[in-house]
Amino acid sequence: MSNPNNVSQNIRHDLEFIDGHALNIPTLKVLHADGEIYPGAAEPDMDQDTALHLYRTMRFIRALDERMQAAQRQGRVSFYMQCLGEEASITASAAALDKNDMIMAQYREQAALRYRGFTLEQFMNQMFSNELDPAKGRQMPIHYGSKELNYMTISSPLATQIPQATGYAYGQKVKHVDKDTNTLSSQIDNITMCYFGEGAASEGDFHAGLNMAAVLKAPVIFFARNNGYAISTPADEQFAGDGIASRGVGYGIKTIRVDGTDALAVYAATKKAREVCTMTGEPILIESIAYRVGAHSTSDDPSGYRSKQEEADNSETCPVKRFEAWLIKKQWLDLDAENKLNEQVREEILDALKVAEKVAKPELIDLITDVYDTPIPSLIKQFEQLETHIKKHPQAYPTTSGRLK
Amino acid sequence: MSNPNNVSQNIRHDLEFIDGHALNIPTLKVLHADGEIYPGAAEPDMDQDTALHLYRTMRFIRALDERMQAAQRQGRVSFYMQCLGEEASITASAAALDKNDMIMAQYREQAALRYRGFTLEQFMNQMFSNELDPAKGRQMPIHYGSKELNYMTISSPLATQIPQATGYAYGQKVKHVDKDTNTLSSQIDNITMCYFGEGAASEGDFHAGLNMAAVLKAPVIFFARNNGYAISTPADEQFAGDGIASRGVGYGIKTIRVDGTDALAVYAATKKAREVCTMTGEPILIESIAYRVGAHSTSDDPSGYRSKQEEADNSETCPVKRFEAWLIKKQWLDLDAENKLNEQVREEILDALKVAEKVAKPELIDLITDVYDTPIPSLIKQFEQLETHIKKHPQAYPTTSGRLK
Amino acid sequence: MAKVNMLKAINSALEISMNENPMACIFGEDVGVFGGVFRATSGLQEQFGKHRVFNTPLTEQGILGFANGLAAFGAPTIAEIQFADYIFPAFDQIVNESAKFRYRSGNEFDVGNLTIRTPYGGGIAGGLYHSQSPEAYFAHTPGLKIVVPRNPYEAKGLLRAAIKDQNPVLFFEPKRLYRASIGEVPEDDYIIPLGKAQVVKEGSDVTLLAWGAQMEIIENAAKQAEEAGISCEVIDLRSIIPWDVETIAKSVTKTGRLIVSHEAPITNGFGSEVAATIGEECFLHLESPIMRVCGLDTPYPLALEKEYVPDALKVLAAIKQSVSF
Amino acid sequence: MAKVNMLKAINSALEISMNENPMACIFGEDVGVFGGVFRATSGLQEQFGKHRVFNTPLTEQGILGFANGLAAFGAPTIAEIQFADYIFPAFDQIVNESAKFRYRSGNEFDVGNLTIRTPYGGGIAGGLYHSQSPEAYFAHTPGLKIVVPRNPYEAKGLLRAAIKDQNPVLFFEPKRLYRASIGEVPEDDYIIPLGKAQVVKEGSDVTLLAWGAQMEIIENAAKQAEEAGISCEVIDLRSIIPWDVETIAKSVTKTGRLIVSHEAPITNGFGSEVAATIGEECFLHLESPIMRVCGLDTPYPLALEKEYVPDALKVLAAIKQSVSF
Ligand SMILES: Cc1ncc(C[n+]2csc(CCOP(=O)(O)OP(=O)(O)O)c2C)c(N)n1
Ligand SMILES: Cc1ncc(C[n+]2csc(CCOP(=O)(O)OP(=O)(O)O)c2C)c(N)n1
Ligand SMILES: [Mg+2]
Ligand SMILES: [Mg+2]
Repeated sequence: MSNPNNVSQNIRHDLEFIDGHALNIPTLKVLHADGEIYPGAAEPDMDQDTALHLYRTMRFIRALDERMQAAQRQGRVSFYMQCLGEEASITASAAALDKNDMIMAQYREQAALRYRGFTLEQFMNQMFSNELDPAKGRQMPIHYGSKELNYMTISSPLATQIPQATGYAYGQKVKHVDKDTNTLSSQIDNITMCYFGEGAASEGDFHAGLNMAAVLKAPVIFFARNNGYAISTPADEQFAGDGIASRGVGYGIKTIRVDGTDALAVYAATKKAREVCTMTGEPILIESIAYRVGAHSTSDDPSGYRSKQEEADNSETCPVKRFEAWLIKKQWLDLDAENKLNEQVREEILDALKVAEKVAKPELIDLITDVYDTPIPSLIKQFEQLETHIKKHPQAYPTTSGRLK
Repeated sequence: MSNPNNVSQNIRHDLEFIDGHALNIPTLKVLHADGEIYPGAAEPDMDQDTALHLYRTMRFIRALDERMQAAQRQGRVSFYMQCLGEEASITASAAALDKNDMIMAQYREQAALRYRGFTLEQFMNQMFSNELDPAKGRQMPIHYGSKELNYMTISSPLATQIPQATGYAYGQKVKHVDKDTNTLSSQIDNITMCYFGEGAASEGDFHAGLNMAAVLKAPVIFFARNNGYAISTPADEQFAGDGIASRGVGYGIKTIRVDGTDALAVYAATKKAREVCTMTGEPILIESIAYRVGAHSTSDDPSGYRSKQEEADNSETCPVKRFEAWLIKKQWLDLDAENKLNEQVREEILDALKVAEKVAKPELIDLITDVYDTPIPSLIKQFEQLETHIKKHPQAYPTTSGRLK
Repeated sequence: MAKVNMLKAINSALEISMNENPMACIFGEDVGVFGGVFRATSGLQEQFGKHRVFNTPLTEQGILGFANGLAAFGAPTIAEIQFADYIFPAFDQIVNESAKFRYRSGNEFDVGNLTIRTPYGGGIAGGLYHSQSPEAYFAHTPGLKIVVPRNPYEAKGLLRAAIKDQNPVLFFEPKRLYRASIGEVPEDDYIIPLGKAQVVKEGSDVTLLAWGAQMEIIENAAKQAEEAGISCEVIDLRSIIPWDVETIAKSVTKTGRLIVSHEAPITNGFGSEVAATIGEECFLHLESPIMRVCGLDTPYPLALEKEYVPDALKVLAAIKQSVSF
Repeated sequence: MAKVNMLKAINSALEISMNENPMACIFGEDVGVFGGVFRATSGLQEQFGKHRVFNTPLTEQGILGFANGLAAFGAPTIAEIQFADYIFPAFDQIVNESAKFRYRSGNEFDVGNLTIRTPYGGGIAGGLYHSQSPEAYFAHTPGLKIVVPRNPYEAKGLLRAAIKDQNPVLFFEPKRLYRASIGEVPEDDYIIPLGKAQVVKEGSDVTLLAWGAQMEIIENAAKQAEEAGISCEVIDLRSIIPWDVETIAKSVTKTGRLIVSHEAPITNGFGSEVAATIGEECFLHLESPIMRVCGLDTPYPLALEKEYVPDALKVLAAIKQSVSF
């Protein structure tokens, strides 16, 4: 395509439309539900430590999700979002990354963060927006972030992280540009992983992010979690193409669709994608297919828009059980021991919750910090007025008044 | 695709990416440069009147473009944009529509408006933003519009008309919904034609507009004019896929690419597209390939970003000459007579220009009309203050002061 | 006349509008089968079918682009943005397109049929992305009208007026009050004219001005002030654009004092326009500086929401400060 | 020290910034080979290569999304929006993302490295889509800084400060002055601190306040007023956020009168914030109402631009009205 219009050069003389579904995109499956590798599939190169860490992360998240869902029902936490059904999709893709790769997620990817070592206490402090939350209690539960773990703080507005991931990845490339010759001086060492839902992929930011990454060659993996729903909106009211994967060709981006309940397929595809990114500096699109088994969030009630039957039909293959079956086949796992471990985890979660909910809220000053690098004069003035007011009426602002000097 | 994730259901077990250029999209050509129909191509069903009207429109626009470009150089008009090289693309596509179809264009589609009967005087009044301009002299030259001719007034912000076209077309469909049964009660009679450049197609609004049209089934033709440049930005710094056409499959939209210098290919494809739209209520994507032979606008100087050689290489086939050759072959055209007619047109243009530039500017009141259906109180007050001020200093505001009562 | 909450009042206004014109459409994220995440469009798809009440793909700029086109076609167009915090991707379509559609075409085309409904404001532990009050962003944009109702009765009458009005109207719904605010609402159609403020309570010492959910706060403050012997005139602005300068100026001419209150950050909030205009209009009548009791110049917080919001206590403090100036 | 126009001054600030940090990048529509439609980035791609100075696809929301990401990575990030009128598709990325990036993460992440340059304002026969002054839309957004220079010297020093500042900064360039404004500009690096207004001319009867291209207008009006025996203090606000309340309040305390002028529509323009704040700060010192000489509440016109703009004659009329109040 070296012509100025940048299009392929074949010609035809009969009038025929290209069908809206001209690409029939297959789904990669590696691991059978019974724990066997499919004939024709290659078992990815995954060592036992990685496999167990992946497995335990999934089970941890499942326990956490269950507990926190219950805690919300009890009114102890204001809001929660489970990743039920998508554990393998998220954990296995995170496992295929380097720990210095940046992750820019949507919100349902707590498993990726856990895989990197986010502690139970850190989860809890964020959800209870207490003073130990490094984000100072400013966002709703589940909006985690960690500079140390290269996990960008979650932002509620959907899809905004997609072009941002392109920019971040571009930085990871420019780092290797020699300032004298203006050329890439070494291979790209780290990439950006960008997670988003099939709903978010309808936003204009999706289009901008993918197109820019393809044109500017930014080493980013776009990981579309197609879980069938955006709150109540089913995928067939969200798009009419063949999933999100069919869009890759529109941007000139190499693409693959994987079974998101198959940890090995996800792992293998992501590993390979990362390799291409670092070697060519180009983006990759992965579409992972896994049904959103739970509700959208604790504010949602799916019975208003989908049938129990559909839910049952689509949650047959449990991603955790399937991976477990493989581990057992490989004799890498002592299930009884793991179950005991998991019981312990469940107790730890409850204990941590009890601790975190009692920790004080952030201090008054954190109302105005971090708006700018240092508070601007008008904000300092506003703060002083507020402080004076609260000191006059300490009983009306019990959360903060006690700690004012 | 009746699964909740709305994806195709074939499976593979070997890890392979779909190539970023997996679709190799051909370009439809019907008319050879020598005026012959290509072997294997079908001559579209176009009667002599239509053909001549199409031809004369192209020649009129060429004359207008030339004159106005010159007028801008002389400082008589502030700004102009030619459609040099794209005459066939625009005129032939407009010719394939019903006159009650809505046209929502970008800005370089003056030929479509002319085809529908916009008069020389109307062009001039708009460009000189005088009081005879129905849009009351509020927009820069070439931002035409006509309710009578179903040509939506041009808006400078790029791509905004794309989702708007989807909405407008949806209205053309909802008109046929029976209010008692809530079902489509008759065939759709009119559709919307949406023109835009390959540059504008990078905007988020493009993504939103096409996806919504596909999902909500809006009868709109998306007509992408890929002319190789967005001001100075070449197509290969704009996108990395195979043109704009490769995106159709990402939305599940039937798509075709045509040679935009071939009036018959454009006409045939658009005619067929319109048929599909009215029958299925679904959108179609057409990508038309024609090089932007002239500068972006009179504010632009292409020598700063492309070579004379490239310009020469890509303006070899003149769309007007090619169509002319066909007309001559068909013995539908007396070239000498046409050339005389064209001379006359050129003179008329100059005369009309001289008239329009002397017509008064709109009156002061038009500063505040049409902001709302009726001016709101604050605006009336602002206007009265301004009027008083101008009456005190009439010499400082000569354009309007003379006509104040 | 039944006692209903604000959601029901809105739902009723929508139903009447859908029956009024067979071209009318309602759409947005999750507004279809589900009836919207707050259930304001509950039951409407069932009644009017999928062609006229429907989910859109998840794209606010698309929703508004589509809405502009549909309104230009001539259909009564009622678009929902799920949270006002998510209206910004549609900012260009609203500010550059909806607002300028009629003007730029010399009235050849217009989107006067457009109404944009969106829940706004804090008080639901929503943090910085589920609590914003963005009315001031739009108030700087000629061509738009902006309306904010304070209770169910007002919501129905104002929404009906917004839908019938032949200009694009932004209708901000105080989500904190969706279920909390309950009142008598006629089942039949009625209209409350846009652009007219309402004196909710007469008084003589100081004028309190707000709109939407903030009305409850200033009414509460006014009550407490009365107990301290200060007579407050309480006004609901109702329409942000056009706004009723006359009613406010008349009140301030009488009381000599004005306090404006909104949740949005103080800097360049709509309170600044009110203060600037009334400061000029009533210059010789002002007995103390016009005060603004507003959100701080920070994003909307979560843990410290109580500290952040312009509550009744802060309004009361301002009242006392104003009368003792 | 050479006499150069504003474009050259901006180009020089960009060149210094690119040399200062090998990660610094400049990008936007047509900024590459072509050097931008106004040529502000002329020669920079040649000097710093295609990786660091480049065209983007035509998507403002993409440019700002990309810019937020690159700035978060830590690279000095200089994004150009071709016309301020086209900044609205990027509104969400600026207002919901850039502005809140640091706050929402508790300073784990920030985009302090971001600078957004964009030409704004009228006077070039550009009509409603090539003339807007959107500073007030952003002034209502905590987390952003906003700067507007009035001449080449100021442009270079303020742009350098904006780029070095560790907060996202919007830098509005008065396009009417790009080539028209010529002045002495040091070739070396220097910085003009953000947040400080400048008293351009001292005076005693009335304070005139503006920023950017409007400075020329009020200076002109001040000259004419002097001839009529009225002494004007003329102030360039320079930074819209944070803004220098102290300097303005001090001046108004002295003169007792204030006139603010901007091209943007008057309603909820930044003039309203200035009037509201100074009305409160200087309540007891004001001898006449604060006046705003601004654009009308309409889209920016074309044929009647001369009538629309707040020209020197209108400012002069306001000065006379103010002093004779
Ligand atoms: C810009 C924006 N619009 C709307 C919302 C409200 N919202 C939150 S989640 C959601 C659905 C997202 O669906 P999807 O992207 O498929 O992710 P999933 O929840 O399925 O993981 C919506 C509409 C939002 N957060 N941001
Ligand atoms: C939202 C927006 N951004 C930028 C511009 C400035 N601009 C005007 S035309 C143009 C290039 C458009 O190129 P393309 O869409 O390919 O159309 P062509 O000019 O080639 O016909 C640009 C960047 C604009 N008008 N609107
Ligand atoms: Mg989903
Ligand atoms: Mg082009």
